[in-house]
Amino acid sequence: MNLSSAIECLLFVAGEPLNLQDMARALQCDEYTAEEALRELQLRLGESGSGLQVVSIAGGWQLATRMEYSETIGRLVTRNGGKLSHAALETLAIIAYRQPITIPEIEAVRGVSASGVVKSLQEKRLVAEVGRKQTIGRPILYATTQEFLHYFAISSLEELPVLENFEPEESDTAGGLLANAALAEASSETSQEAIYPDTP
Amino acid sequence: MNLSSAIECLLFVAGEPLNLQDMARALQCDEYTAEEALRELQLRLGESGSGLQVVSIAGGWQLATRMEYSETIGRLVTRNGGKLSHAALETLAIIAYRQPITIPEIEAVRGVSASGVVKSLQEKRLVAEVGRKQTIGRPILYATTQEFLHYFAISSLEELPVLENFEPEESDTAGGLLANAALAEASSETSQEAIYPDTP
Amino acid sequence: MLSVKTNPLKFHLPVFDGPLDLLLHLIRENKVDIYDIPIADITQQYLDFLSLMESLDLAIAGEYLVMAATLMEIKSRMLLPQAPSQNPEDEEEDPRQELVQRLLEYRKFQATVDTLEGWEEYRKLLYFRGALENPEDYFLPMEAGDISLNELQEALKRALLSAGVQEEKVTAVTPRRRVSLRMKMAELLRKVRSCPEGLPFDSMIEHPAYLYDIVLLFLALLELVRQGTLRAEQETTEDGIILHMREDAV
Repeated sequence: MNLSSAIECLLFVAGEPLNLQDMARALQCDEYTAEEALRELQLRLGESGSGLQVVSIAGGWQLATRMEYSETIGRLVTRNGGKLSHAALETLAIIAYRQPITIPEIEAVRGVSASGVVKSLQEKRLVAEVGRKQTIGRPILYATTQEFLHYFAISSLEELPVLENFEPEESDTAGGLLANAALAEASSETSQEAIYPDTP
Repeated sequence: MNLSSAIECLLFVAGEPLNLQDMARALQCDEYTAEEALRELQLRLGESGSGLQVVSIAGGWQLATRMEYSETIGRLVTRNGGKLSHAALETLAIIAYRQPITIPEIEAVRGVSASGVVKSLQEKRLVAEVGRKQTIGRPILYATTQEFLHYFAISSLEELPVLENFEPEESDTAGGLLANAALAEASSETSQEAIYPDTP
Repeated sequence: MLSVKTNPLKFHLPVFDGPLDLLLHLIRENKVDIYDIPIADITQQYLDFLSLMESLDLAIAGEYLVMAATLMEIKSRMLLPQAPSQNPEDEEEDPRQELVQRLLEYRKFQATVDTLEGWEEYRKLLYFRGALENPEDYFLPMEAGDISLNELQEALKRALLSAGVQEEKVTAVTPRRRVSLRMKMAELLRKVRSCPEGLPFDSMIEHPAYLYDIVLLFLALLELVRQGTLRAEQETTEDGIILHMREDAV
C-alpha cells in the first residue's frame, strides 16, 4: 500500500476529475499529504515511461493518455462530434467572459441571431441555463459548465486569457497546441474581476 | 512512442477486455509483437509499483486496480455510486424505450460497444436480464427494473415521455412493456426500416 | 482587397459570421484605422459584397441589411455640415462612434477564438477512460437524481440521431440540391479523367443551368488548375475550353 499508487487507482476508477478533497477523504489523509502523493504519481508516471499522465482539468485531476498516442488510440476509438464552428466558439467566448449573460446580450455583441447557436451549445452541455435576469421579459441567463472546462482541457475560468490585452493582429500565432501551458501561466495574474467585468 | 505504453493507452481507453487482434490492429503490428509489448507492460507496471495491473479476462486483457487498493476505492465509489455518465444515460434511454432489448440491438442504435455500459447499469440495478431472445445465439434480453422507476421517481413506464417521430419496435420482442398506446400512435407514420437499418 | 468588380471569378468568397465580421474584414483588408473608418469607401465595399452574394444566389440574412442601412445612415450624417459651435465641448459626437465601439468589443472576442481552437485541438489528443464506450467524453457523469425524464428522452433522440436514423420530415417542396466546391471539384476531376481526349468545359453545364452551379463549376475549374491537377486549353477566345489531366498529376 502506497499513497501515490492508491491515488492512481482512485483516478483510474473515477473516470471524472477528482479534487484533492475527494482524494484525501478516500485515502483518509489530509489534503496536503494527498497533494504530495499526487506529485509523486506524476513523477513516477513520467519516469517509468507510462502512456498515461495526470492532467489538471475542470477543477480537478484526471488520468489521461499522453498526446503522442492519440493516433494509435484513434485507430481503436472513433470519436464522433467534430470541431466546434467558428460561430459556436465565438459565442462560447462571449458567454465565458460575460457570464451570466442573456441571448439578447450575446446578439448585441455578435450582431447576429444567437438562439440557434446557444441551443446547440446547450445540447453539447457546454453552457447551461443558470437563472433569469430581473429585467423586462425575465430573459434566461446562460453560463459555461464543468464540461466547458473539460472540453477545452482547462482547470478553471481563470485560465482564459485577459480580454483587454488581446490584439487580434498578433493572435494568428497564438493557436499553438502548447499555448495551453503558457497561457495558463500568463493568466495566473488575472483576477476574478477581469473575468467577469460586467457582473455586479 | 513505445509499444508497451501504447498498449497501456489502448487498455485504458477501452474500458472492456481487448484481445491481441484488436491491439495489433491499432498498433499496426503483428499479434506476436503485441503480445511481447503486453508482457513488457505487465513487467513495467509491477516494477514501477503502479496501482494498476493487466488482467486476463473474458478472452482478452483489461487494466484493473490491484486488490490491495479495493478498500480505498470503496470509500470513493460509495460516494460516487449514483452517478450516471452520458453514455450510461443514453443506453438506459434505449433500453427503457425498446425493452426487452439485446446488447447487439443497443449497439446498432448507439454505434458503439455497449456491453461495458450495460454491465455498469446492471451493477447499479437500473437494468436486469429478463430472458433470452429466440434468435441465433440466444442473446440475453435486458429490461429496466423497479429501481429504474425509483431513480426517476415515476410509477410506471407509461409515464415516459412520448417519443415523437421515433417508432418503437413492433416485432416479437416488443412484448407487453411497450404496448403503450401513446407510443404506438406517435410512431404510426414511421417505418421500421428507418429505425433499425442494420437489424435483419 | 475586395476587388469585386474588376475580377469577380478570381474572388474567393469568404464566409462571414455576420455583418460585424464582414466589416472587420473590410477594415483589415483596406488597412484603415478602426477609429477613423472611411465610411463612404467601406459602405460601398460592404454593399458590393452584398450584391456579389446576391448574384451568387446566396441568401442574405436580415442582419446584413440592417447593417447596410446603419452604414448608409452614418454616411449621410457625416455629409451634413456641422453647425459651428462656440464651445468645443458640445461638439457633435462622431456618428461612427457607436459602430466603432461595437466593432472593438466584437473584435476582442473574435481574437479569443484562436485560443479556444488551440485548446480544443490539444484536448482532442487526450483520451480518458471509457472513451470507447463514450466517444463524447466531455460529458461528465451526472449526479443521481440530476436527470429528468425529458433528459432521458433527449438522450435517446441523440442516440438515434447520431446513428443516422432520423426521420426525414416530409416537405412539399424539395429544395434544389446544393453542392459544395469540394464536391464539384471531385465531379469535374472524375469526368476529365474519363475523357483522355479532353473534356469540353461546356459539356459540364447541365440544363437548365443555374447561375450558382455555373459559378461553382468555374470556381472548381480554377481551383484544380491552380492546384496543378488540370490543364485548360483554349485555341482562340471564340473556342470552347478543353480540359485535360496534367501528365504529372495522378
